[in-house]
Amino acid sequence: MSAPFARRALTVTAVQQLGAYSVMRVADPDAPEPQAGQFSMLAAVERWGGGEGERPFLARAFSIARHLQGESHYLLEDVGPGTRRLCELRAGDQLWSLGPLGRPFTTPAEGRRAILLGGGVGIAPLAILQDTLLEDASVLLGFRDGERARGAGLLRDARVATDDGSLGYHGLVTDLLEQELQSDAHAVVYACGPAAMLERVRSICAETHTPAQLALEAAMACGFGACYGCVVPRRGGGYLRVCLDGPVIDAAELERVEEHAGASA
Amino acid sequence: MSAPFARRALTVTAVQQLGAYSVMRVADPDAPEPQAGQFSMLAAVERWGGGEGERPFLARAFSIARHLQGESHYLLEDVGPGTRRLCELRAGDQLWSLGPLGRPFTTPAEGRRAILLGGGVGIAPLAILQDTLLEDASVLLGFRDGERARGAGLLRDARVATDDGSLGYHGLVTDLLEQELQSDAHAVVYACGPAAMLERVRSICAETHTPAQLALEAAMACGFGACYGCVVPRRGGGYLRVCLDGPVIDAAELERVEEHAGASA
Amino acid sequence: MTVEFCGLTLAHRIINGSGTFDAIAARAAFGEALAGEFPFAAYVSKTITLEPRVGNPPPRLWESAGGLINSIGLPNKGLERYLEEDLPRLSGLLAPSGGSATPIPVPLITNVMGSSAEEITRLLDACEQHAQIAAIELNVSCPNVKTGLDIGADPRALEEVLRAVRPRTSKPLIVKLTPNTADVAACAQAAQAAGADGVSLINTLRAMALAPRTRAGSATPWLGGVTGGLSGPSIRAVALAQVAAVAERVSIPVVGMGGVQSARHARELIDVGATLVAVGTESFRDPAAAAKIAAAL
Amino acid sequence: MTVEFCGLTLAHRIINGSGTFDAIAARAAFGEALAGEFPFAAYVSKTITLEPRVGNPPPRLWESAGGLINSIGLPNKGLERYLEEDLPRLSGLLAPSGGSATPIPVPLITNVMGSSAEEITRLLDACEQHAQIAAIELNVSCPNVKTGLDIGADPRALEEVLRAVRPRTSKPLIVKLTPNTADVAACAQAAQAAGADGVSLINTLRAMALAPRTRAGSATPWLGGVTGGLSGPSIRAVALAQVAAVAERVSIPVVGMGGVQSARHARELIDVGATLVAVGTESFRDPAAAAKIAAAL
Ligand SMILES: Cc1cc2nc3c(=O)[nH]c(=O)nc-3n(C[C@H](O)[C@H](O)[C@H](O)COP(=O)(O)OP(=O)(O)OC[C@H]3O[C@@H](n4cnc5c(N)ncnc54)[C@H](O)[C@@H]3O)c2cc1C
Ligand SMILES: Cc1cc2nc3c(=O)[nH]c(=O)nc-3n(C[C@H](O)[C@H](O)[C@H](O)COP(=O)(O)OP(=O)(O)OC[C@H]3O[C@@H](n4cnc5c(N)ncnc54)[C@H](O)[C@@H]3O)c2cc1C
Ligand SMILES: Cc1cc2nc3c(=O)[nH]c(=O)nc-3n(C[C@H](O)[C@H](O)[C@H](O)COP(=O)(O)O)c2cc1C
Ligand SMILES: Cc1cc2nc3c(=O)[nH]c(=O)nc-3n(C[C@H](O)[C@H](O)[C@H](O)COP(=O)(O)O)c2cc1C
Ligand code: FES
Ligand code: FES
Repeated sequence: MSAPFARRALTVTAVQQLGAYSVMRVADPDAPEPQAGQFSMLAAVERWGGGEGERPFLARAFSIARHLQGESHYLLEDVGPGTRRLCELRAGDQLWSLGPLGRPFTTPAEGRRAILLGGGVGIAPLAILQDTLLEDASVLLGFRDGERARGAGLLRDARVATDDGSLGYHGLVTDLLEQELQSDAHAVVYACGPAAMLERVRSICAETHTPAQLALEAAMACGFGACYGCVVPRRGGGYLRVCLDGPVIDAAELERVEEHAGASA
Repeated sequence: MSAPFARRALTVTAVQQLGAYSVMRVADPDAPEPQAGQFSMLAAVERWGGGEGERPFLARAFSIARHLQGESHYLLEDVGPGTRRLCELRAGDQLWSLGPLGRPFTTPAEGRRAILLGGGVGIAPLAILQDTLLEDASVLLGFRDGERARGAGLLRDARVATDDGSLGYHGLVTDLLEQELQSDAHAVVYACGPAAMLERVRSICAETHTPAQLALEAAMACGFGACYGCVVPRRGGGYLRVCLDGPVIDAAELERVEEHAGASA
Repeated sequence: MTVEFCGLTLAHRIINGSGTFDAIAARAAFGEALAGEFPFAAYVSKTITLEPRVGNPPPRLWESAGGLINSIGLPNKGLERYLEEDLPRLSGLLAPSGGSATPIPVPLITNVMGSSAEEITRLLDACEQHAQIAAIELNVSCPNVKTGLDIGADPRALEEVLRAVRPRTSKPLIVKLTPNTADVAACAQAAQAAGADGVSLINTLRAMALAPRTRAGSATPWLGGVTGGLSGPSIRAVALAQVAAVAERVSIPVVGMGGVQSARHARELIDVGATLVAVGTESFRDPAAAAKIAAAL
Repeated sequence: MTVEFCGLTLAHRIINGSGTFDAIAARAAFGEALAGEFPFAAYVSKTITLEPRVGNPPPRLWESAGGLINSIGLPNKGLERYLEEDLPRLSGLLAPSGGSATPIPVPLITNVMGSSAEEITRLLDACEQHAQIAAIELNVSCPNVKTGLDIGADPRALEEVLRAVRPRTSKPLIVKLTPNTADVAACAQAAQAAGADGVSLINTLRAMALAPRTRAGSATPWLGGVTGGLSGPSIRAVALAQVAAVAERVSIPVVGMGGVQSARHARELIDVGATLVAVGTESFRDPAAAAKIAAAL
């Protein structure tokens, strides 16, 4: 189902700290059921602006991490004036929301085993994917440090890797992916995270002929195909709009995942 | 003593509702002792901006209503995005403050009896005037309605007039001034309030040859003579900068008090 | 309460700024029903050029104080595929006209750009064959191949180009002026003298942003296209001044735009002389902004 | 760590924008000690004209999204009284130059404006007699009496005026360009060709605001001067683009300004080619802004 054609003023119902991240819950009873991989454009109703550099001004894109009992959950990382303002909101505060938007993840071809691979705040869309489509998928999550690794609590049964070794495997989460693919190559990968991670996933999957669905990020002005601002190069020439042709894009459509196309690490 | 040459980040210590107004107290132990009639340029440290019309941006001028035990008191009325944001602040929040600025009230010539005349939020500088220089002055305060008239609590022993008759004298506070001057013409008037009120005070005082010190208002960008934005016409030609030549200006210097030169009613 | 503009009948005074609303993409995101309750009284296409363009490399966006800098680079399918593929999908749009009145058809205004009179001629000639195109908006913010300046920045050069191309179309011709000029009113007068049926302004202000420094290296431009165009609230007061200056000097209708976020802002442009008001950047923050403004006017 | 600019030695790279800091008023507000720890490395006067001007009727200010529109109207005492009364009060300013180094004298740059070569000649001739004036900044945003356009908006007209007046002063001559032009870099080149020692930009963008409607009457301009100039963060990206374009095309030093609020913003202007950076509107929000920026650079 498509998104209502207007931003909606919604109410924050709860905010919880999850290590370095916040989980914000927003009452959104009238929205169409979001699909895993879709996102919303969010902005605070009050005082959206007046931060660093007299920003934010535009709404910001956030993966819907979960949708339960009429509430959307978002996983937020404070990386700039927009996310900072959203992280300040408390239960009762008002939020503008437009969505759900974008092309979702799709179910794997018959017989292929799903691997969910997330990095940093990019783990968010994997939670709803695990909730709705792929309950039994293997889950591999990578984080920069221990504080961030507490974000793994958003999903069930995750194997965790950290860059600094403070939790789980000491190294890149893509090392774990390579191990998994060695043990059973008949898989399909669902990934979201920093650009460097996604590029590594893309190249591993290309080499092993493993299908992969990558949830990309890009700075967005609109989120619904109007501004042509959120593009990534398409294999073979031209550009894809991440908001409309993605955010979930088949890895085969990309030559490589460019620097600006991923989540913060 | 002159003001420190930088805005200072100060902490709000208390905010109290006083009818339609807020009284905000700000810890400012290191500031030079303000004189009655002086003002500060205030802005919230966080989220100054992002309100109506993507404002506020510049700091706003506020009379110092009182200065006790290292705390400055301000009387605030929510009339737009700047005052709205300041009225939102709570104890513990940070405030930028520049000041004290401007030419203060001066003591009356020997033998003259002082009358303090305030209208609306313009009563603020009369409180510190009563505290410091003119404890025994008569105080006449006018308000639009009963909610605003509760602001009279800022001063001691005030006679109140309201436009709608909900409290005290039903009519203009300048009617009370005329009565006072009839009973004893050897007076000096200290007035602050809406432009129409100040103009009436000016003309009454001109007719009765009563000296008057008027605390004017004007939209200000800087507050310290830099922008030349805050001008009012001077009798005899040219303009006065309200921030530097005022805000307290001898009524004799003005031909008339123009529309934009007063407080909100 | 319909509005007449260059011989077209519109449901209300609010249209979109070229390049700020993609009706086809919006129907993919918000559903086909949108076509029947279209937020704009006329639909202006993104700028169409003779040849297809992929647009500038990313990043294409930079958020500034109360505004947006874009360096999209006019990606489009090129004239031929626009006429063949897009035009059919843009028919049948309807705009509510307030209250219970029947909705009014949304005329299509095709925005075109060429870097010479010859190119513009070919664009106009092709559009002339399509009855579905109700009017032409000519984007003259195109750099002249010889001088590097926008062909619309100099009144004389603008008048010359317009005189050459004006006879090629029987449709209303609206000239989208560039704001990056010394005297936008003189440019509007030149357009009127050359036979334009209307003018629209303002386009974006030339602007730039540098990439946040990560290490002590030399500073690099953020935008793939190096410079971009500033839009949104931060240009609203400039737009108001330019629209006022233009409306004072021409008798043809004016489409005002630049930073409009509310009915009050739209009303101000109308007050200084605009017949229609276009909403651009604010539609990004809320796709229904134009509809809300039209309803509140 | 002093900086050379047009033969002057400055304590650092940060100066004030003309008309945005009144050193005499500031000493009244903040005390005489300010003269010994002056926030700017050079002090630029408000624009001085031959005859005294009272300036525009109020209101003179309008706050816009991330910016300020002013319509001050260049009030000043006129050349004669400026030289007689103000100049002596502006001697002896000292700027801290970082760390424990001894403070550096603050050179005075007198900003002048005239509406014809003859007027400018008289201004320069008079300044020439005063050794205390270290340099001249010529504000060419003055409307030409004949065309109504700024004399600085057209490269040819600008070059002609400058060639006529350049010989009249032996002091460094900085031309303050107008941003309301199609090609500011061409104007800068014209200034260089005519013998300017430096250029400064950007001045404010032409802008307008309407009075909030109180009743259903016709809309009226808010500003006493009808239109005004936009400054502050909302023009910063425009300033960056113009300064970059100018610095690419001239070899004389450039003073960059427009919306600078922080050392990062100043650094960006320097990165695209400015030698000095002026702080204007931000000084209104914090008079010590320039000092803080200079210290953090
Ligand atoms: C589909 C999608 C899903 C997303 N899901 C999530 C999520 O679930 N959780 C989450 O926390 N985040 C998510 N993001 C990322 C989130 O949208 C960004 O972190 C957010 O937009 C940053 O805004 P900001 O103001 O906090 O930071 P910004 O200051 O905007 O900084 C973010 C980055 O933008 C660049 N930048 C800096 N200044 C500017 C400027 N002035 N203009 C433009 N770019 C600038 C820099 O590269 C900087 O690192 C998602 C993004 C997309 C596209
Ligand atoms: C010396 C002095 C002392 C003062 N003391 C006090 C005090 O003690 N208490 C108090 O509450 N107030 C005081 N004021 C008034 C206070 O400064 C103003 O109410 C405040 O600046 C309003 O800001 P705002 O953003 O809330 O409202 P604004 O939106 O700025 O509205 C205020 C008025 O400004 C005009 N206006 C509207 N929009 C704009 C715009 N975009 N740009 C410019 N003008 C606009 C309108 O006339 C409007 O009514 C004082 C003012 C001065 C000069
Ligand atoms: C992302 C974006 C793309 C644009 N593309 C075009 C375009 O293709 N052709 C054109 O004439 N104007 C284009 N514009 C300019 C707008 O139509 C409009 O003139 C300008 O943005 C000012 O209005 P606003 O402040 O409401 O956005 C574009 C503006 C933006 C922000
Ligand atoms: C209130 C005000 C007054 C100004 N007066 C002058 C002036 O007299 N002469 C001049 O050349 N520029 C004048 N300017 C322009 C500034 O010097 C500067 O070019 C412009 O404001 C951009 O810088 P900013 O954004 O840092 O303010 C003035 C600007 C403001 C805001
Ligand atoms: S964010 Fe505007 S097109 Fe994708
Ligand atoms: S407020 Fe700037 S001069 Fe008075």
